[in-house]
Amino acid sequence: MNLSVKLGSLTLQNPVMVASGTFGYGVEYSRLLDLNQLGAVVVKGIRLGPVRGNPTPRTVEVASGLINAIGLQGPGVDGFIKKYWPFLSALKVPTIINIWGTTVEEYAEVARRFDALGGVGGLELNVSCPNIKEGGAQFGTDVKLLAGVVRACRKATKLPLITKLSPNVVSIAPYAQAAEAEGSDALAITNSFPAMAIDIATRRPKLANVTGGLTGPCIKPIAIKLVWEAAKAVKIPIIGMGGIESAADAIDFLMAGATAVAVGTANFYEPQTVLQVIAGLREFMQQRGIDDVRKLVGSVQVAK
Amino acid sequence: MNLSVKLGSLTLQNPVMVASGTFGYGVEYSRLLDLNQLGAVVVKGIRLGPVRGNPTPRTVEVASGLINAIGLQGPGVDGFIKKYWPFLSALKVPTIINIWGTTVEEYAEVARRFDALGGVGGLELNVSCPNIKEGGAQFGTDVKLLAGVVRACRKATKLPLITKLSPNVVSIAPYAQAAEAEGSDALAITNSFPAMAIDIATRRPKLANVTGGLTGPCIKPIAIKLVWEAAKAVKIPIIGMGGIESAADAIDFLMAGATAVAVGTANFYEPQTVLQVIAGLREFMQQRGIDDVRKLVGSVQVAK
Amino acid sequence: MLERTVQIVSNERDTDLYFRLVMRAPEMARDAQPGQFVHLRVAAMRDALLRRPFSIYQARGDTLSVLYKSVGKGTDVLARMGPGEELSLIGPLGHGFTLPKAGGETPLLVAGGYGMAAMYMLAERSPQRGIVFAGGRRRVDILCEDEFQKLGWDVRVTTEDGSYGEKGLVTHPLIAELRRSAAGRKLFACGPTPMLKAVGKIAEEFKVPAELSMDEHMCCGVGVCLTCVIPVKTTDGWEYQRTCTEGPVFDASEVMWEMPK
Amino acid sequence: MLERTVQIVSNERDTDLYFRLVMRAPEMARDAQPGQFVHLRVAAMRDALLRRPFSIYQARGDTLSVLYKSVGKGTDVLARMGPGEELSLIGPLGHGFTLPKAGGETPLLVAGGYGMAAMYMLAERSPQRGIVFAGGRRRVDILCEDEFQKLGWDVRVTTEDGSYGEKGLVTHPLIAELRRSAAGRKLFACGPTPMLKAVGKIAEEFKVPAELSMDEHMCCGVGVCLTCVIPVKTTDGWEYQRTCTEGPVFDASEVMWEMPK
Ligand SMILES: Cc1cc2nc3c(=O)[nH]c(=O)nc-3n(C[C@H](O)[C@H](O)[C@H](O)COP(=O)(O)OP(=O)(O)OC[C@H]3O[C@@H](n4cnc5c(N)ncnc54)[C@H](O)[C@@H]3O)c2cc1C
Ligand SMILES: Cc1cc2nc3c(=O)[nH]c(=O)nc-3n(C[C@H](O)[C@H](O)[C@H](O)COP(=O)(O)OP(=O)(O)OC[C@H]3O[C@@H](n4cnc5c(N)ncnc54)[C@H](O)[C@@H]3O)c2cc1C
Ligand SMILES: Cc1cc2nc3c(=O)[nH]c(=O)nc-3n(C[C@H](O)[C@H](O)[C@H](O)COP(=O)(O)O)c2cc1C
Ligand SMILES: Cc1cc2nc3c(=O)[nH]c(=O)nc-3n(C[C@H](O)[C@H](O)[C@H](O)COP(=O)(O)O)c2cc1C
Ligand code: FES
Ligand code: FES
Repeated sequence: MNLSVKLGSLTLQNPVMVASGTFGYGVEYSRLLDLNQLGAVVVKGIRLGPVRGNPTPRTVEVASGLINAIGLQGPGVDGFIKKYWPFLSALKVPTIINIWGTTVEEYAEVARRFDALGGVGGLELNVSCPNIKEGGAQFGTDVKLLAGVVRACRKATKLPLITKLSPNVVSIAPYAQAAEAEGSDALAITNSFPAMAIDIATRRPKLANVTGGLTGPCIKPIAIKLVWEAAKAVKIPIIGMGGIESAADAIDFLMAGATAVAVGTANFYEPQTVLQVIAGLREFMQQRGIDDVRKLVGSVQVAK
Repeated sequence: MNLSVKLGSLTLQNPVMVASGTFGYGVEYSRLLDLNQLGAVVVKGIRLGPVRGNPTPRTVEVASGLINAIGLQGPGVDGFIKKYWPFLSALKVPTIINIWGTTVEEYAEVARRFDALGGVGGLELNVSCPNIKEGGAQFGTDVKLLAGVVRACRKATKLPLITKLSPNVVSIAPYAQAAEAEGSDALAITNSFPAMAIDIATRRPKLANVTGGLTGPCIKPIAIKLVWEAAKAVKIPIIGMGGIESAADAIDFLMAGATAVAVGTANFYEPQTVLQVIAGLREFMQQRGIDDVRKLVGSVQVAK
Repeated sequence: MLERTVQIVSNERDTDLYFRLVMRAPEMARDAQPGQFVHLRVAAMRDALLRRPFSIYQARGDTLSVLYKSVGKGTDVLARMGPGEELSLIGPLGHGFTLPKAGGETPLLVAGGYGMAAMYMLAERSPQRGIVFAGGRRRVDILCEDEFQKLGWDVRVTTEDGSYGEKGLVTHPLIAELRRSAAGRKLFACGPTPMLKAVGKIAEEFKVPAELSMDEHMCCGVGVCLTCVIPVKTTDGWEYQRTCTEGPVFDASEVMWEMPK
Repeated sequence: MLERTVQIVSNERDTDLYFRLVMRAPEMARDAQPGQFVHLRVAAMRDALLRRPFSIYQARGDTLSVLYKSVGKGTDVLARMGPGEELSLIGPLGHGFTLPKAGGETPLLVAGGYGMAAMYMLAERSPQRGIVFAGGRRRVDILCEDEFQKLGWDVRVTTEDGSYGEKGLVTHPLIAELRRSAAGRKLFACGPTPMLKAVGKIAEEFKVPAELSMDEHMCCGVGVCLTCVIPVKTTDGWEYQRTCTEGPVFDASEVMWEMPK
């Protein structure tokens, strides 16, 4: 039975990865599960320098979901390489590094640094951060800014490049196509949804940052729709994510058109989820005599 | 204690209404609750002629939510007036009629018809329907189309006009402002989110229409954020909705900037919700010595 | 139609798949008619927000019962509930069966699986006895056989795997019976859609009247959401009608089995 | 750190607000240290997706116990569970208290409400006895008094409403005690943040060392999500550290009570 899939030149032993920001730098969960079973480890977003992140409270639980406003706390490129790369580079499965910046140049510079590091599985561009130079529009919600970021990173590295799209758009197709046209090897869909919660007793927002990003099972139906739309618009592979907590959820994404999937928020409440998804996917295929996971990709049957 | 609020020239005895499409034409629930307790009854979307709607399955339950693709089944203006208006016009509380069309002209014609009817509390423009003439873009996701619809309806009627915005945009502010500029008396935020679910056993979409709109508690955090954003952008009142199932949820929306709220999906699983919300709101105000519900509106305290 | 918080009197396993749930609900019990249903809220679970519809099986004195099969999230939780616990109920709902008249047509009841529940109430209230065709996949799917017999009905059992009664589909003995004599008989059916469709065709073929309790997914249960519609023939074509309101019981001659173009 | 599905041995009400939950979890019981916690998954509820953290109260043989207060959605459901039912547990987690040394500083424990749980394990494992300052709003918030006494600790009770022990805040008798003698004493505290802050200030004032178990909202509990951070002084300024990993126990001198600009 073949479970392996490709994202550009990167081969994954199976299509099940973890989502950036929900799995730290791998090492934390390595005591609870064997990371070498995963398709890939994806680490928390990293920019050039260290980032303190937002004040607390940073997360709040909502119906079937979580809102977070961590503020991309992280050690920066050097801190990451020093502190986490020895562990990650010793894994048998690829590490994908989620990167960000506030200018196109910063994205490109981070990409160059990781290109030079050697051994990195791929880079995932998190484009849901405000562009400072262009006046704070998000890279991910402006097709031209998005194209610029992908173009610059494509020039900066030969590493497999994954563009992680923002869901916060009228139609995802033009963004998916722009990333593809600029040389992105794959797309990741979806990032979190802008959201807010209020504590009516104190009249204050429940997050210090006022707003945050909604993730978890509550967003799955929207994420499936986005993957399905994007898959019709591009030829490059899509990593589907948003609320996956079972093999059935993962198969939903595959059938909608994703080539791989990532488990995010579910790691927090059930760290075994990613292994359960892999096992469940294998079982599903066995039961139905499906010999190649790629046969599931985009296999939803829509009457014409 | 004052619970009454105004939407343009329309006065509601309290700010708690029901959401279009989740309360039929009022008569159905009138056996389970006293409609005269509500702020207003809002009926299912009506266009000029009768509409059969989509094939089944039309709804599917998901985590903390529901996806629907009813397809706006309805009796059309004449059918509605004949079948439901005698009942609705006898209520003590206003009826707001949710209207739609596939051309600007149809919207305006429907508005004119209801203007001529007399006794209608207000019209709510559902702009999440494709514009046929302009090639199928949604009225609600194109600022110019939106402005055109509101302008035409404004000319067609003096009735209070509520524009019900689509959540499926990068930023809701320009849409809110366009509706305000064209003479809308209020905004309704939010309609459902484009979503999809797949049956992995049959490999078919769970809805005959393939995609549908996501509603229920799962969307509340996104809806709160949209209301908060829109309230900063306009002066006209906002009717907040999306996942309300308790007074606390309703107060969230009020604090975020809504002047009134609507209960939608929750009616399906707990028809008493709307009465519970009104009672709970009253109790909350009593406990805190708040004498006017308008003091809650936009009262979330965000540190600068 | 009422909404009430009701207490569970008992909730016991019938066969290994089915449970009998008895609730104290005096007003609903009083109003209930055969073929009507209740819309039951199980718990505020993440994946089961909506109410679940169940046919009314018995209405006796202060109590109302349903007979349900544990098939998924909601019924799973329900099966673990016990006496004294509370449920929220809306009912009785829907348009039920026309009660056979004494001296009128002889009722032939056709039931598959939990369809037996609705049929039982009809059998109990019908002033005229007849035949019950009870079908299921396996022996455990055959419910209430004794009870139908105690009421004086002739029960004909079929199972698909032959583990009990005649082997085959419930429609086989039905056809045989109608071949023997169709005149003066009327069909009443409740069960899975393929069975209802087969019964509908049989009624047409044998020119006997039939009432079918349609099994559609429901959401609100009271007619507002338009989830549960089926295409129904009208004088000038067809229209979508609500299973929860115009149904669940429809005259077989009105039901369209293929979606019109 | 392990993840295990564990069985409930008992789950009984202690006072009318608190419950003692005993679980069979041999490996975790073996590894547990005072001040550590377990991250417990209650049920797949709509509004309680995440695990809940609870200090380890006792670890004896094969069993691990927590002492919890029913305050909301998750603890509400937990309080209704019984022996034999299963829970998912991750633990032991976090960086606990430094065990007092025999002949070392005399430990003064300060506990508010459920903070008594973590303190009990420390009191039990500490080779040296000392004083426990137990505070709460009402009498029902005072837990384990007898048990501390049985271990040979001197227990000083305060309640805010005066319904039991001295009336006032738990810090009052602590200050009195330190005024009598501060040298050679060390504070250990677990309880609500305002209490911890007061204890931190008192430690500073009296120049005694103090370890505080910080109470922050948690999400993953294992260091990946960065929800639970607090600003901590470092040699070159400050940084956010994780309560679940670098804590929950911090040296009072490191904790910053005001957010740096
Ligand atoms: C008018 C009416 C009367 C009914 N009477 C009975 C009865 O007397 N006894 C009984 O056991 N069941 C009855 N049902 C079916 C019952 O409502 C479903 O079995 C129940 O809703 C399943 O809930 P769940 O949460 O356990 O399953 P879910 O986890 O929601 O789903 C499990 C499976 O059940 C299917 N299902 C869900 N809803 C329905 C539905 N409305 N009809 C058919 N399949 C469904 C799903 O597609 C899925 O395959 C009736 C349904 C209708 C419409
Ligand atoms: C390291 C640590 C150890 C703890 N040890 C214990 C213990 O031994 N016994 C005990 O009873 N409780 C303990 N708690 C607190 C416990 O985790 C919360 O009471 C619990 O998560 C509430 O869950 P709930 O679903 O019942 O409440 P919810 O419905 O989620 O919330 C109810 C109320 O509890 C508050 N709350 C939620 N999470 C926390 C939290 N992490 N800390 C404080 N308040 C919270 C909410 O803000 C809300 O006001 C500990 C917390 C931490 C961080
Ligand atoms: C606490 C938290 C932190 C996250 N941090 C990042 C991040 O650093 N970079 C990024 O691209 N996405 C980040 N995400 C988004 C996830 O990678 C993922 O896209 C999203 O959570 C949807 O998947 P889920 O619903 O399975 O969680 C974060 C999500 C959460 C919950
Ligand atoms: C079954 C269903 C039908 C709906 N029909 C309409 C409609 O006809 N017109 C409209 O503007 N909105 C319609 N809506 C959207 C609701 O009015 C409301 O905006 C949405 O459900 C969000 O609120 P909720 O989460 O409380 O349900 C419908 C929603 C549902 C669930
Ligand atoms: S279930 Fe809502 S109309 Fe029938
Ligand atoms: S709770 Fe996730 S890092 Fe501490």
